[in-house]
Parts: sequence; structure tokens; C-alpha cells
Amino acid sequence: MTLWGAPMGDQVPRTVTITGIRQETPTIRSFSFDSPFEFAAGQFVMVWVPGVDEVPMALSSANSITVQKVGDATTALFSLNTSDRIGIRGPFGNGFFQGEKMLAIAGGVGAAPLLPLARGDRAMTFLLGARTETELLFVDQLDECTDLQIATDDGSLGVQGFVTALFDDLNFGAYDRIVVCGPELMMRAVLGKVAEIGIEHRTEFTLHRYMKCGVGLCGSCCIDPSGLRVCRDGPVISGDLLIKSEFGQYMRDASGRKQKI
Amino acid sequence: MTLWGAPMGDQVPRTVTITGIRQETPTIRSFSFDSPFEFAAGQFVMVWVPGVDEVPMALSSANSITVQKVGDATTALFSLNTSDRIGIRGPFGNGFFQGEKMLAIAGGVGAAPLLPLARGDRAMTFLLGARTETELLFVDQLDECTDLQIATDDGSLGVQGFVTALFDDLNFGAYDRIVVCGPELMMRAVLGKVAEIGIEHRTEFTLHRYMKCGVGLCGSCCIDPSGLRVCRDGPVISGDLLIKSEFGQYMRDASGRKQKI
Amino acid sequence: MVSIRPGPVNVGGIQTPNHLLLAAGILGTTGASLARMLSYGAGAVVTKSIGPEPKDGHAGPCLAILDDGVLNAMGLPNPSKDFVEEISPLKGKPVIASIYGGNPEEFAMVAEWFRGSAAAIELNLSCPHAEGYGAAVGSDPHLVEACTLAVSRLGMPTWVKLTPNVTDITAIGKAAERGGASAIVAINTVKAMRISTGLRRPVLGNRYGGLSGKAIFPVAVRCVYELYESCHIPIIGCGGVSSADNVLEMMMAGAVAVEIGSAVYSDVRVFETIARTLYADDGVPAHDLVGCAHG
Amino acid sequence: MVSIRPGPVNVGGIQTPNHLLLAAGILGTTGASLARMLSYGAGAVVTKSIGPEPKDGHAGPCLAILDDGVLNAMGLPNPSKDFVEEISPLKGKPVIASIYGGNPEEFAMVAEWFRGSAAAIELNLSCPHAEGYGAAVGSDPHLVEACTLAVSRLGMPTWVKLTPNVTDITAIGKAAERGGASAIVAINTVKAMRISTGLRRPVLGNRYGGLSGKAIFPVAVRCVYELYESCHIPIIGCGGVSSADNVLEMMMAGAVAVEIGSAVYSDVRVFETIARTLYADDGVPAHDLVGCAHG
Ligand SMILES: Cc1cc2nc3c(=O)[nH]c(=O)nc-3n(C[C@H](O)[C@H](O)[C@H](O)COP(=O)(O)OP(=O)(O)OC[C@H]3O[C@@H](n4cnc5c(N)ncnc54)[C@H](O)[C@@H]3O)c2cc1C
Ligand SMILES: Cc1cc2nc3c(=O)[nH]c(=O)nc-3n(C[C@H](O)[C@H](O)[C@H](O)COP(=O)(O)OP(=O)(O)OC[C@H]3O[C@@H](n4cnc5c(N)ncnc54)[C@H](O)[C@@H]3O)c2cc1C
Ligand SMILES: Cc1cc2nc3c(=O)[nH]c(=O)nc-3n(C[C@H](O)[C@H](O)[C@H](O)COP(=O)(O)O)c2cc1C
Ligand SMILES: Cc1cc2nc3c(=O)[nH]c(=O)nc-3n(C[C@H](O)[C@H](O)[C@H](O)COP(=O)(O)O)c2cc1C
Ligand code: FES
Ligand code: FES
Repeated sequence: MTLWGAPMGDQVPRTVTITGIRQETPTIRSFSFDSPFEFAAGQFVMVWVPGVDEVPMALSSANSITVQKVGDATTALFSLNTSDRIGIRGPFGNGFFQGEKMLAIAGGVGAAPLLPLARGDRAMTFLLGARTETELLFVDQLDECTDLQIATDDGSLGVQGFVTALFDDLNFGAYDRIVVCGPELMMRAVLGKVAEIGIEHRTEFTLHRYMKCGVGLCGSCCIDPSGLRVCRDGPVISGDLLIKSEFGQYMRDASGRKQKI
Repeated sequence: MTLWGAPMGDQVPRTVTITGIRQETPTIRSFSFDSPFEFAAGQFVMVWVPGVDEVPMALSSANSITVQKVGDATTALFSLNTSDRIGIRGPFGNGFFQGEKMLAIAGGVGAAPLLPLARGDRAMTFLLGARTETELLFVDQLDECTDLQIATDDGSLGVQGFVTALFDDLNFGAYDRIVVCGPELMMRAVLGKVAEIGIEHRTEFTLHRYMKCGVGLCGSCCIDPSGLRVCRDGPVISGDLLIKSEFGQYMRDASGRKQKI
Repeated sequence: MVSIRPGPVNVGGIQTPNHLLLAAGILGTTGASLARMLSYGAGAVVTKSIGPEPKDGHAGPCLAILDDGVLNAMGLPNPSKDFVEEISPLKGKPVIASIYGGNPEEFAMVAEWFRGSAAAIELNLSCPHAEGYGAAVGSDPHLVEACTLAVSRLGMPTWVKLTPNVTDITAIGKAAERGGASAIVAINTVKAMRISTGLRRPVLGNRYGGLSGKAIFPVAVRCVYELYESCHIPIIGCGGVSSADNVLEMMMAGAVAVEIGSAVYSDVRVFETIARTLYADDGVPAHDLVGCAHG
Repeated sequence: MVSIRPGPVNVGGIQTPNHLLLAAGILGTTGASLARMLSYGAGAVVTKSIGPEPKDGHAGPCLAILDDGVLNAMGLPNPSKDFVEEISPLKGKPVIASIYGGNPEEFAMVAEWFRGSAAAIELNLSCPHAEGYGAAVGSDPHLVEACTLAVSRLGMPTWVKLTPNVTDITAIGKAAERGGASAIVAINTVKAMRISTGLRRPVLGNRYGGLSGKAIFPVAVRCVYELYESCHIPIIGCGGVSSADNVLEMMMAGAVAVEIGSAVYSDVRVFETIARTLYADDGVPAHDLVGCAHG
């Protein structure tokens, strides 16, 4: 049997059928589909919501994405049901450089690209943060496979504050790689912390930049001052490359104009 | 080192430089070039004489063609010197189905595609015909590697008459494959003979038809009534497929009109 | 992949057993070779383009196989009127005579030769490498309308094959429609050239030629899609089709059938190969797919 | 393969260290990314096309990678005037500002912004998928002449980039020449479309897009060759160039230099990769090769 859409040799987006939808938090849903992709944790796909737009999403497993509703495309995604079809290009980007003893730090929907690491038993410790208890993502799944530590802004579960509040009790020396994904200000705070200790080169950040092509041609996702393409040279980028950069300061919108973060 | 022209991946004709020219007979010359082709005996190439035309020629070795001067393109070829360049596409076509005990029958320049067979020690016996002694092709080379038997129209060397004159002394039963190349009327005479004995399915003929594309697309070389493409399904075609055919009757010219043979 | 229910198809005024037609100029020089392609599963066959006078075609090289396409400048070699006899044994078979001419009168004259022996006439108004013929005529909407009219008034199904080498192919399509065409065939080859860096001259004897094969499929799909939006007569998709999925894509763009040319290079039995994947008894009616990518 | 002697090159009024330029719209959105491509060996870089107003571009999908090419419809996303500041750190470097507009006045206004910061201006008269811009303007010789003139009279080196989606590209080239262009860039993408047979709709958000990459190389070579026969200003070849041999072929067709775009997909260091094979100290002067396939 050839997969639906597969005869095009993945030249154009592969058509997949949504087989499951799971409400993870009040604002986040996971969509699983019929056709799995070979991928490395940290890689993303371009998700085509027919008639609306195409947006980048991390693979939260070989055949799922986990989406927070924030605007047009994600709202349209939320209106889909099982047996509806979407298009997928990818996977794209580099994925995490994996270590032996890894610390994962996630904020909000940033847990999505880190889940496959944890499920693959690669994350010794997993710091998970969110605004409030109900917005914590993948708590049960993570609890099964890693040492999960939780922080919420409002203290409704775990430590109160940002994930960085969990740092004080942490022995950073115990980890050979640290991987981070979450809101950029949170990530910048983490970068500040690891840079203080001098382990920014062992710390990787999953960047979000405006992506159009996803394959390193159009230039919309390039960061200052290196000119690295987040879609191709990233989205996972080592902390030492980010210290003196736009990271945490500004990013570009669809037109290429700078926006303060 | 990359070969001149090779970077195009043989997409367009390969450019080769003529390294040697040998006058084989008063009307026939062999041109060798710097870049060898992997080929099977019986295959041909399209030879591009810049500014003139492109014509089919058998490979008489991995890096040579042997050409009889008959018209525009061949005359232009004869005007070239060593270190001049020509273009080559190919090799094309099917080549001979090789047997254990082969009989080769050649008339005139038809010896060209049969030479590699003989030099590869595949031809037990080789019947060679030409108009006159000086027009006999490859006599010395063939003498070295096969049992060479000669016929000339004027009797200046060997038996007088067409190559078929050599048939009477031949035990056809001793050969498992018979391969033939020469003027079409000569080949048709051979076909008549082998059909009489009932071994036409063990006999292969190298057909000459007007070739433009050389790769089985344009249709200019197709034969009646099978519609087989001489350039792709041939040029070597089994005798049983030729018995009830245009073979020896007519062929088509450049425009596709029938011409009596 | 969706499959199509098999069954006879009406394509631009003729009946064919499937949607897969042999394109003009591919193995179309002899009746025997056309018969062979019919026997290999082509739903119909279009002949080599036939003109008012015999022509030997351009000096070689006439063709080069590229990684992803074919470059050719045959120069419309054809036996002219002798060709009527070539295809007379195929009478009653779905054979479409491709014809060319320099003006409406020539088109009408050549078309008339094939009355009774061809199931339809295809006007080659699109060959990009023949001075005074093909695209030279086919880029002018007035000439296209006049040539089409000269043939369509003879009463045979009249297909008009368009060149993509124009600023606006829909203007040409509409001209054909006004001229009474039964169907539009889109597209002929895209004007192109390769140069031998070794010999420092264009590869083709005619210098300029036409690109076909996979490389032009996205151009052909675009043309079919554009034409479907502006014309009302059936469109036959042509250009780079090499798989069942390509056929579906052409149909979704708006084609009622396809012509296949260069793909014969890799697989002389490409019609059977595609049909095996394209058709299934529990498939959908092709009609549900035609143009479904619009709107 | 013949090699070229390295050394500075004069390309349409600017000096570059080699013949290999980054094409417009490829990694051209930020100054940093352009600087990166210069550091990776691009002889000069052309920016993303900048217009009179900021634009977000078309809804996605904006791009699809095909077997032998790239299909895109970005929709000219650009930050407009903010871009002047983007490239100001590159002052003095061979940066060519690609600009677009809907009429001569807009072209002149945008070009004026880059006075002093860009080494040359490239007029995008060729993007096939932006209503009212690009090829919509660039297929009309009168508009092309007027837009070119509006920019060339500002005194900056003025390059005009042409669309292949016209019946006669030489008519457009001659219009640019009359308008005072310093060079012609040929070609922009070929208008094309792919349809997702799974989703039954065009793959691109904008439906129509432009084909680039290897698939269009034979079309680009043909256009450069045609232009060389009818224009007198320098031609910069663009379209599907991905190897040193392709560069030679473009030169033989008549190009003084090339722009490279889609090949960056397979190799972000394609400029260095090509230069390694293209240049040799005992090579021939490039000038001996330019146009040598003519005559
Ligand atoms: C590599 C990568 C991986 C991502 N993974 C996830 C994930 O796993 N789950 C998840 O919920 N979100 C993920 N995102 C963010 C997601 O792409 C945006 O939330 C989404 O694009 C919003 O689209 P929209 O149309 O709903 O919002 P819009 O209304 O269009 O915009 C809202 C905001 O979303 C962002 N955005 C919009 N379009 C794009 C785009 N094409 N590229 C990047 N950002 C865009 C912008 O910051 C914009 O301001 C990822 C982003 C990147 C770059
Ligand atoms: C498969 C094949 C292998 C051949 N091998 C050899 C060989 O090894 N040595 C050799 O000397 N000759 C060979 N020939 C014949 C050779 O191709 C012709 O002699 C040559 O094409 C004549 O070209 P011209 O321009 O000199 O002659 P022209 O003046 O053009 O024509 C003279 C005659 O040559 C034939 N001819 C011309 N052009 C072609 C063409 N494109 N295709 C086929 N026939 C053509 C026609 O019968 C024509 O009447 C071969 C032909 C074929 C089909
Ligand atoms: C060798 C060759 C010869 C052709 N001859 C003709 C012709 O005589 N008349 C015509 O209308 N089109 C001719 N064409 C164009 C094809 O019919 C077809 O339109 C084109 O090749 C695109 O389809 P494809 O990509 O499937 O080959 C020819 C194409 C090739 C490759
Ligand atoms: C993603 C992408 C964006 C492009 N953006 C522009 C642009 O903004 N302005 C322009 O003139 N050409 C643009 N082009 C066209 C290229 O500059 C170039 O003309 C075309 O891609 C052919 O060259 P190539 O085959 O080397 O890519 C773009 C091409 C691509 C693939
Ligand atoms: S999204 Fe186009 S280069 Fe990254
Ligand atoms: S020469 Fe073209 S099919 Fe044989």
C-alpha cells in the first residue's frame, strides 16, 4: 500500500489524516495522524492547514504535533476533527545534540519537542513550567519516564515562579547536556544562568523564528549577528552562539521587520 | 581529473578528442578518441560532427568508431584531424546476445560492430566480405583472433562472390549463435539461407535504419510490421522477427517516406 | 492514492478506452509503431505532426536526454501526404492526426487528407523550433482562431495544441475555443537550449529546442489550471506526466485526459504501468476529479 | 573542463571578486544573512526585493522542494524602508538592492532609499506571483522601459531582471536597454503550479508560483542566448545554476556572471564549492568564453 500522497515522493507536502485529537490543556491539543515520520527529537515540520496557512510545529512524536492555540492557523487546526486531512512537509532542522545525562527544561508548549527525548529515556531530569497547573503539558507521560520537577507561575502545582526557580536545588555539574524549549524570555533567563556557570556551550535552545520556507532558502528566520538560519542551522542552537545575539531582544515578523520580544 | 564534458553527467553529448585516425581501406577510417565508453558489442553511439550532423556509428572498440565515407557527415568526419573534438551520445541499443560458439558474418563496414566480439575471442569463425581486396576491413586483426574466411565480389582475395558463397563449406550446426552485419541485401540473403535451415531464431542481424533520437522516442527507425525501434529494441534483431518484415524490402528516409532497398 | 473507475472515456469528441494518450511526435512516424503503442495500452495515439510538404527535419543532434527531461528539435520531419497510407490500416482505431501548416489554408488541406482515416485532428500550433510553423503561428490569437476555424468547419473533432511560450496562454486557449475547437491540448514543449561546454556550441543542430519531461510538469499543470479557469471546452493535459499520481494531478487541474510523451523513454509500456495504479473497479468516476482543485 | 583565471570582475557597473552572485530573495531578508553569504564566497549579494510598503507575503505554503527544482510563491514579503538600516552595516560591500514597484515613480522612490548604501539596484520586473508587481509590469515593454529609466536616471548602476514568462524575452530586454539599464539579469522563475492530490488543491497558498532550480536551467540558457543575440548590455545569467560547468555554459551563452539561488538549498557553501572547480591560475580569461557559443 502506498500512503496517501506518498507517490509524490514527498516533493510536495505529504497528506496525512488526523487519527486522534487529545486536549492536553485548556489551550493545547495534540493531533496524531496516520503516517509516521522518521525524525530526531527537536526537528519540526511545516503543517499545512488547507486554505489557511502553513506553520512550523515540533514533532511531539513520530506521528503527532502538539499545538497551542494562538492565532489563525492554530485556531483553524483546532476546528479540525479526526479523519480530516492536513499536509506535512519535513521533518526539518537539526534536532538535539544528545548527551548521556541530559537535563530538559521546558516552558508551556515548549515541552513538545522535548517529549520524544524523555520518552526515549534520554532525559535524566525534566524541569517543566507553565502559567498554572492546568496548563502543564505532558505531566503524566513525563512522570513515567523522567525525574519530573514542576514550577507554576501561580504556584498551583510545584514550586512557584518560572522554571528558573527550580535551579537553586539543581546540580548542573551532573548533566552533560542541557536542552531548553519555551517562551524566549524564559529561555533567555536560562541562558543567563548557564552562562554564569560557564556551561552555555553544553546548553541548547530551541528557537522560534518566523518561518516561511522551512528549508533554509528564503531567509525569513535568520538571526543576528551570525545570519544562521533557524530552520536549517537550527532550530536547536548552542547557547554560546546566542549570548551576543538578538536572542531574547528581538525577532522579525512576517515582513522581516524587527519586533521587540 | 574529470573528463572534458563529463561534468554534464553525460546528459548532453560527451565531448571527446580524436587521438588517432587510421586509414583502414580506401573508403574507411577508424577514429579513436581519448575517452572510453562502457559498451556491449553491437551497441552504437550517436556521433556529433559539430556544425554538420549527428549520425549513428557502431563502437568498433571502447574508444573508436570505424567509418565509411558516404555523405555529408562522414565526409566532414574524414576532414577532421587528431586533437579535433567531436560529441558522442551513447552507447545505445541492445548489443549481441552472446553464445558459446559464434559465427560472425560481415560485409563491408559491417565488420565494425563485430570486431569487439572477435577481439573478445567470442567468434569461432568470421566470414568477411567486401567488394574487393583493398576494401576488406580489419583483416589482420581478425586473423589474429578468429578463423577468418574471406570473400570478395571480384575474387581479388578469398572466394569470389558474396559472403554467402562461403556458406557451402560451412557446418551451421557447429554454431549456437550467428551474428550478421553488412549491406541489407547481403543480410537478407543470409536470412534466406538460415531460414531454409530453420535456424533464423539463432541468427541476429544488425539493422541500419534512419536514426534521429537514438533513444527510442522519435520513431524514425521503427520497422514494419512489428513497430520495433531499431535504436532501442535493436539494432541487433533476431532473424525470426525479420522474416515477414520490411527487412530487405524497404526502409524509411529522414522524412519517414519509404525507400526501396 | 485515489483510484479511477475504468471504462470508456469521451475525449474531445472521440471515444477512448482509457485516459492515457500517446503524445504527438513520440513513436508516431509509422503506422506499425502507432499500432504497437495501442497494443501497449495507449487509449489513443497522436501521430507525428504532418505538414503540407515532406520535411527531413533539422540536422542533428536532434535530441538530448537530460537528468530530468528531454530536449529536442526534430524540426517536424514528416512524409506529408504519404502518411495517409501509413495509418490507413488503423482505420477505426483511436488515431489522432497531428497536423501543421503555415496558414489556415494549409491546415485545412492537410486535415482534409485525413478525413475518414483519423478519428480527430490535432493542430500543432505550438512546436517551438520550426520557423514559420508551430508556435510561430500559435502565439498569435488571430491566427490560432483562423487556423482552428479552417479545420473545425470540416466537421472532424478538432483539438488545438498550445505552446506555453506565451505571455498569456488563456488568450490562445480562448482563440481556439472561438475557432470551434473540440478540445485544447496543453502543453507542447518549453523553449530551451543546452550548450556543450566541451564543443562550445549549442547541443542541438537547430540551437533552440523544446524541453519536455518531468522538468516541465509544474509548468504544464499551471497551464491546464489557467485554461480551466478561462475556457469551457475540454482540456487534455500534456507535459511531464510519468505516473498515475501525475495523471490525477492533471485531472484535478482540469484535464479530462492526458497525453504522455517523454515518459516513454524510461518505459515503453508506460501506459500499462500507469493504468495498473490509476484504475480500480471500486475507484471514483474520473469526472469527480476533473477540476476539483479549483474554487 | 576549462577553468577560468581568477581576479576581480566588472559586472554591470560594479566590481566583484568573482562571477558568482547570490540571487534575489535567497537568504536576503537580513543584513547578517547577506554578510554570511559574502563570507561564504558570494562575489556579490542581491537582497530580497524591497517595495514601497512593508508586506507580509502570501499565506503558506510558500515553497515546495521538488525532485529537480523549487516551487515558490513568497509574495514579496519585505520590511520596505526599514531594510535600508538592515544593510547599512554592509556599506562598501557588493550588495545589490533588489526593488519592486507598481509604476516608475514607486521604483524611483525605493531606489532612492538605497543611494549610498547599495552598490547597484536590481529591478524585479519579473516575479510571477505578485498581483500588480513583478511580471505584471515586466511583460509590458513600455512599462519596463519607463521603470528602468526612472531608476537609471538616478545614476546608480541599474540592473533589470527579466521574466521568462513572455512570448519574446528579447523585446523586454531591448526595452530595458532603451531605459538605460547597466545590465540584464535573466531569468526569474518560470510560472508553475503543483497540486496536492491528497488535499485536492494547489500546494501553494497563492496557488500559482515560480519554478526555479535545475529544472529551469535549459530555459535560462535559452533566454541568455536569445538576449545576447539582440541586446548589447551585459547579461547576468540566473536560473538553475548549480555547478561550475553550468557557469561555463551560461557564459558561453552570453553571461558575464551568474546569480545562484536554489542551489543554496543543497549546499549553503555553493559559491565556494563552485569556485574551487571553476577557477585556476592557469585558466583562460572569462572574457574569452562569454558568448563563445554564438556564431
Ligand atoms: C521551529 C518551531 C517549532 C514550533 N513548534 C511548536 C509546537 O510544537 N507547538 C506550538 O504550539 N507552536 C510551535 N511553534 C510556534 C507556532 O509555529 C506558532 O504558534 C504558529 O505559527 C502560530 O500560527 P497562527 O497562524 O495560529 O498565529 P498567527 O496569528 O499567525 O501569529 C501568532 C504568532 O505566531 C507566530 N507565528 C505565526 N506564523 C508563524 C510562522 N510561520 N513561523 C513562526 N512563527 C509564526 C508569530 O510569533 C506570531 O506573532 C513553533 C515554531 C517554530 C519556529
Ligand atoms: C545502428 C547503426 C550503426 C551504424 N554503424 C556504422 C559504422 O560503424 N560505420 C559506418 O560507416 N556507418 C555506420 N552506420 C551507417 C551510418 O550511420 C551512415 O553511413 C551515416 O549516417 C551517413 O551519414 P552521411 O551524412 O555521411 O550521409 P548522408 O549523405 O546523410 O546519407 C547517406 C545515407 O546514409 C544513411 N544515413 C544518413 N543519416 C543517417 C542517420 N541519421 N541514421 C541512419 N542512417 C543515416 C542513409 O541511408 C542515407 O541515405 C550505422 C548506422 C546505424 C543505424
Ligand atoms: C522527440 C519529440 C518529438 C515531438 N514531436 C512533436 C510533434 O511532431 N508535434 C507536436 O505537436 N508535439 C511534438 N512533441 C511534443 C510532445 O507531443 C509533448 O507535447 C511534449 O513532449 C510534452 O509532453 P511530455 O513531457 O510528456 O513529453 C515532441 C516531443 C518530443 C520529445
Ligand atoms: C524562495 C525564493 C525567493 C525568491 N525571491 C525573489 C525576490 O524577492 N526577487 C526576485 O527578483 N527574485 C526572487 N526569486 C527568484 C530568484 O532570484 C531566481 O531568479 C530564481 O530562483 C532562479 O534562479 P535559481 O534557479 O538559481 O534559484 C526567488 C526565488 C526563490 C526560490
Ligand atoms: S524559513 Fe526560510 S530560511 Fe528559514
Ligand atoms: S531513432 Fe528515434 S526512435 Fe529510434
